[in-house]
Amino acid sequence: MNIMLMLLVVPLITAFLTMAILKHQKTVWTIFLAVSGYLSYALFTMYGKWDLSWSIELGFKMFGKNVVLSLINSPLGWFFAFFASLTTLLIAMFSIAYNDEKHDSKTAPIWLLLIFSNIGIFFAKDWLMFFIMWEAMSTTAYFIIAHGKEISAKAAKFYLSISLIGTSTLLLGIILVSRLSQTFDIGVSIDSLVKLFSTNYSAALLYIGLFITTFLIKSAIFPFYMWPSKAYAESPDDFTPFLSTVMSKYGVYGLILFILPILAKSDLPMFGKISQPAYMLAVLGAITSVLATILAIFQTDMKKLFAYSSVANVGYIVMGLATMSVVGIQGALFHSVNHMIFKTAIFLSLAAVIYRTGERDMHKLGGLVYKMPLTFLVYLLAIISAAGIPPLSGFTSKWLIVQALMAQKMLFVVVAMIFASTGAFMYLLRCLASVFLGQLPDKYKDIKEAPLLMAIPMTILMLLTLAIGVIPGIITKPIDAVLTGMGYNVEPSSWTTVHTALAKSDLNLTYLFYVFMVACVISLIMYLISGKQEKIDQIDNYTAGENPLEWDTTPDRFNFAYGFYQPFKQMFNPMLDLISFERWMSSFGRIVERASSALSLLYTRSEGAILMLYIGIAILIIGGMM
Amino acid sequence: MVVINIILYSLFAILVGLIFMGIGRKVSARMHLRYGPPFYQSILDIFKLMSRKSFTHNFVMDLGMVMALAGLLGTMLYVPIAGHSAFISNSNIIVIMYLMAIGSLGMAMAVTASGNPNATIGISRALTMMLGYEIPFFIIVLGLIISNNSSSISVIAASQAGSIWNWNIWHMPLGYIAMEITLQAMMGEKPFDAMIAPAEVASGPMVELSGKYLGLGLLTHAVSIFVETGLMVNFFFGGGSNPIDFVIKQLGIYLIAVIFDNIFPRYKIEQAVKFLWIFPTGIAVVQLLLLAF
Amino acid sequence: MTMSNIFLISSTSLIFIGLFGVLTRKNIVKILLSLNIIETGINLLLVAFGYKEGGKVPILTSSDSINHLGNMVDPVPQALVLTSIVIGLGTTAFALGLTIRYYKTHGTLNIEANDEEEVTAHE
Amino acid sequence: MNSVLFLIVIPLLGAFLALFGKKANRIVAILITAFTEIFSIMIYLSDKLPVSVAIGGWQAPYGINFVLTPLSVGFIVLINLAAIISLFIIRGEKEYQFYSTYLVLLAAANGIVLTGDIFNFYIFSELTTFAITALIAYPRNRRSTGAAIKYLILASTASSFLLIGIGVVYKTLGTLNIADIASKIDLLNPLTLELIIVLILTGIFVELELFPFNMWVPKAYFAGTASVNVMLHGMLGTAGAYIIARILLTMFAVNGSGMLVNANIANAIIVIAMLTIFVSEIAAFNEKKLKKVLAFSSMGQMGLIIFGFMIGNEQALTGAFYMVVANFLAKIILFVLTGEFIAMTGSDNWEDMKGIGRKHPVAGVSFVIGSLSLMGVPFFAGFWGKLAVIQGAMSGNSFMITGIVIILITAVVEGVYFLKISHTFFLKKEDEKEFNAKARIHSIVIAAALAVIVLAIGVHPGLIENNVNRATNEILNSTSNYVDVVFPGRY
Repeated sequence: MNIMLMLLVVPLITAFLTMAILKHQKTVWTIFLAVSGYLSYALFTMYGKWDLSWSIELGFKMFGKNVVLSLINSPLGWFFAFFASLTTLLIAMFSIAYNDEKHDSKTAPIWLLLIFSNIGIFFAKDWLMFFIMWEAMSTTAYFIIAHGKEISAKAAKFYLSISLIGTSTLLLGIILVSRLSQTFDIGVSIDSLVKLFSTNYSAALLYIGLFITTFLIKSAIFPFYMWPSKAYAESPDDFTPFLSTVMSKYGVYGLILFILPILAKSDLPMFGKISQPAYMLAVLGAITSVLATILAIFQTDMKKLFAYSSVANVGYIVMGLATMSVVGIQGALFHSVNHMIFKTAIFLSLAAVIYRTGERDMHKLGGLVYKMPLTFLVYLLAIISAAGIPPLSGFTSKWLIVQALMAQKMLFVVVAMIFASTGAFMYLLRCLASVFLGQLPDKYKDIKEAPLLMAIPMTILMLLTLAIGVIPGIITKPIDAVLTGMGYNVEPSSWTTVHTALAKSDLNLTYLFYVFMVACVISLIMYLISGKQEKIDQIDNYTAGENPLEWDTTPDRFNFAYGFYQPFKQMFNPMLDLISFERWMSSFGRIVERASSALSLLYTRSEGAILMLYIGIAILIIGGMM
Repeated sequence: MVVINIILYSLFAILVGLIFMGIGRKVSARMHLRYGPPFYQSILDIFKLMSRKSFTHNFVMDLGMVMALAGLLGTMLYVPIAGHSAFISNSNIIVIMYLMAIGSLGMAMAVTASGNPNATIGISRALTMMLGYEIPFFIIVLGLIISNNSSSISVIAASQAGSIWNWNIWHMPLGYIAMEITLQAMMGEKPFDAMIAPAEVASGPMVELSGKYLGLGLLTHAVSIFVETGLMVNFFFGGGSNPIDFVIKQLGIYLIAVIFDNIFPRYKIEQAVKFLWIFPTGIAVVQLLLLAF
Repeated sequence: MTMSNIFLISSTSLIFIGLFGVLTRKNIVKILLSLNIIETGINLLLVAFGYKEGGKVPILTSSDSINHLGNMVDPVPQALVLTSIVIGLGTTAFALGLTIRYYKTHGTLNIEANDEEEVTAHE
Repeated sequence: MNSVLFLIVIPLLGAFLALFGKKANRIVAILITAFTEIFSIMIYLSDKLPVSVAIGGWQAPYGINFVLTPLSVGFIVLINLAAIISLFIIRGEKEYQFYSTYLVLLAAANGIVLTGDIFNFYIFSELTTFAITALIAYPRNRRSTGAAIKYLILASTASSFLLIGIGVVYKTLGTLNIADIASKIDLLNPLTLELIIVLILTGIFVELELFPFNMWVPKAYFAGTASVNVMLHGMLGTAGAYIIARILLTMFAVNGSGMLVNANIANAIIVIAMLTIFVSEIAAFNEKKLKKVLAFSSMGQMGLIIFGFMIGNEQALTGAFYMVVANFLAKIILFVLTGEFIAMTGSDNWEDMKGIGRKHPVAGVSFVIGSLSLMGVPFFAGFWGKLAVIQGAMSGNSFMITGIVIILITAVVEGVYFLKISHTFFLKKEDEKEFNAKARIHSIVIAAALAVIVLAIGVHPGLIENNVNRATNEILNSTSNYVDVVFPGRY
């Protein structure tokens, strides 16, 4: 059997299978793990075999031909699909432990359907396949986010309405483009759009605008940055990493697949070194990163905080793509993988915290490092990576993107990037300080470390981010294949060094790691040779030995966590009020609801039935006379 | 060989940093019409602190302090000292910017682990301040990178070699002014010292540190002074022809900062950020536009 | 003004009177009356369509009648009218029956008694 | 082929007999419907189509004739399928009135589709009006009586327009045979033609549930029981779709194009279709009564179908026919399940229906499949129809392009409310109380079977491709095809 087909069939069949045995949760999730394992393995074996394909002809005619749905193994698709399935594999392991009686979300079958569409999106060769899988993905995601909870359903509704707008624009775009090229093939449509850019600039801009809108919506780029904070926060805790890391990449994938080749091949008006549409994209990415960072800083709910952080990170990726240069795209692809790894690690460690404590508000937690040291360590390394601090993986990709932006002289975009990544320290540390450090509340005195099955994937992720940080070649080698597949001329990248377009700016990361290690050893020696330390209780020091319980309060009340950046927030309040798209969206929703009620009332009372009949006749008569 | 180099460079930086601190204290004292401690007082302090018994709350404190010092040392190793470097590298500015963050992160982690609200408030202010000064700092750096088409400090320093008139301070005076203000914030000197503010948050991050932790903290501070002034020298003062020249230039820059520290009152944190985002940033943007177009 | 024009004018005015009645009346019985007026108008209109000035009955009374076919009135509209009258009767009867039930359930003949959806659910 | 008369006569006979029957009524009705269904399938599969059957031996245009084309018999098959399903899900109705009127409805619906005579068409449509009014009024409570009388008044007013239109047609063309009219329609002067079209369209648009004509729809669906809803949707609605194809695209068509003869009116109809889609989807968005939501959605789908038909090119027609089938199947699923759900919870409000999907997962998933098909999500039948209609509309004029935008905007609204409702069934039940009634297994089986068909067509649209192509080709050359059947050799 064709391996491409197997990739689709296996999750599909198991989805229906698991639906039948949904009551046996552990079995279901184990099957889920097995499927993701199989997918990862199959994808691993597919590397380099760029001629694999599969297609089916449907008995449905469009453009005078029968419609053909086809899949192809392209380096780009493989790149995303492989790392997505690897992430899924790790999450799946976590999910087995997570979905016990209390946290049972019963979403495994739907999730398998989502994985099925996930594979379809990444390997689609024609627009119809792409659209089918895209819509399947949007819809299944709705059901997982909502997962039978009322509060989640509300958030999912928000996701759904924005997501459906995206599918609508995608459908319109696909139909327009396929009419233009008289086929659904993606490669052909790129060429025909390039041609259209030379003849009818504004039409072509409209066409790719429709696609870009869809991709921006799915990746939550400005002006659609607000849905993740709701959807990520309310989805099942073990699904949030998938939502944040894999699903936010669909838009990125779409941009690389379709928009970048068009912008690269077309003759477009320039702004500085790059074309205007690309610059617009970069600006959108910049606004997203800045805005999402600011919003993340002010969140009190940790899942919301990292939802915004995800948005900001996808903003970096889009900025990297918009440079249209080898280094930028390399950085963007690299950051996609990095984001998958470190954000999965973060969300999994938070899920472990929620699993143990059942609490999502950061200020109600604290001091968990005493009880969950491994989780803390995973979280720590993940945020170091997320903050882009060497020698962990996140640094390399951010560095590449910054270098590419500077080489293309996109000055204000790169400032936005730095702003966002500096702001990242603020929110990352806020969560660290509030959740893991500080005073442990009394009610969490008895909680335990995360179970083994959760600890394993978390540890793997931690090691992965370190390994990639030290040896970037693990990722840059496959990226070479992707870039070559996209038609860029790239030299084979080295295992240790990353290159940039600027003069004398290459960076050897392994060396950097060694240097940092030596520095660590020096400082460790200084620590060791100095005097002894004594371990004392936290309150012993700053309350000068007094017991807060004697003043009718508990020590955890001293945690400074709620208004962590209050002065800073006051600076931004006017701006946040001004740009609250969320409020605009909900007021729009209310308008629709009111219109709906009014129309419904019209039908309920139906007094004017005859009058409406006459109005209809009038419309017909007037229409006929026009 | 490289390892020995690294150790020597580290010790050098620590030493220089500590002596600078001592000199700074002396200068401040003279400005206050006091006599002041001797210039090597900081070194003595270190020895005293390191040998004392100290209190810790959990392993995060130890980890954090070690990380902080290691991060700053690592950063220092990437800063070329008058063209010399512990090992062959391109001394990339972006690397330095991000490596410095390890120090902040380690320090932040260590002190928030203590659970003292004053320390946490201090950290929250410090990070806010960081966002404040990184923007003008990076815009200045960007100007340098654009004009040299390289993000390597060595290249930037080498481009100013030769006559004193090749120094960037003459080519981009606005950038220098912005950098001077920003540097004040980077070093946490007045008027930008809201995070340690002894009167409000009892010296903020340092409140719970004792003995060797405070010692490590002082060492970190010393190295950070070396790094920050070293960057300034490389950026605007030609990088120095030999290490002595380099250190003297550094000292000059540090003393300017100390003098400002002594004559200004303190900004509130949001005022500081606003100030940083308006004046130095504005000046730096003007400089950047002049360079780019 | 020929007869056929008189028929046309009177039938259209009947139809419009009926349409106006349906639109403006609130009482169901009055609405049904208006519907009947429309129907009468339509029937008249249909007959008028088949009307021929001085035409004969379309019945072959003798073998001679074959020669005067062109002079006969069109029989089809009359057949239509008959059917339409029957349907109209059916409508009216059925509607009046419903009206009785409406009065029982609503206690009024006003068509604007619109609170009927508040009763409990039925499958 | 005179036996085709059985399709009408036997139900009518049954309707008469049902007046005397007591307990056997339901069985008799099922047997009769099964007979008509099997008989129509046999006709559809036989190779005698298309054929014109003269009733009583008088040839058209003088006698009354039935025209059996693949299109009309295909619709008969669908209508009878809906009829038989509606009988299976009957819950409380036991009295003879119900079965009698039901059989009249069946005969009339079959008659509407089969007849080749416009006056007969009028009679049959009046007959369906009576029958459906009676069925709506059947529960005899406040709600159903009000809905019934309002529907009756509206429908009677509208049908009088239809009758006037028929009169004018006869006056000007001297014939009542649809084929005859179709072949002579070019002879009329434009003003008369417009008058005729407006009059006749007014008559049929009320049954087509198009926007300004459809004030009765939510009330009627809301008042009817589940089986009456299936009849309203599956029999009347499907017959309505046939009426568009036959009256608009055959009788009033430009020869050989499948387009309405008067382009202005065609645009006006597209505007009306767009209004219908827009108004109905918006109205459904905040509606709490599940039956009304489905009624609004029915209106919207009807708007979409007529939009597809009015575009008139092959692509759009194919899409419209796919949509007819998909809408037929999917909406029946929803109505069947809605009946069960309302009986189970004792509430019309979908917000009260929490926990049903957890108790009956098959029912819940079938409902989801039905909703997704109506939304036009891939893997479900509705998608192909929507895709083809939009694709077809792209080559149309600016009205049609606007239509696409409206369809896509309303698709968002539609998706939100449908998935919102579908998900509600999977929420946890708030109280531990048992449901009022048990869900009946056969209803769920019917829904699940239809859901499987929807899924199958969605995955492999080739399943019904031949049938749809037959219908499309017939409409594309509608006039000549149709006239050729009735008057061989006229074209």
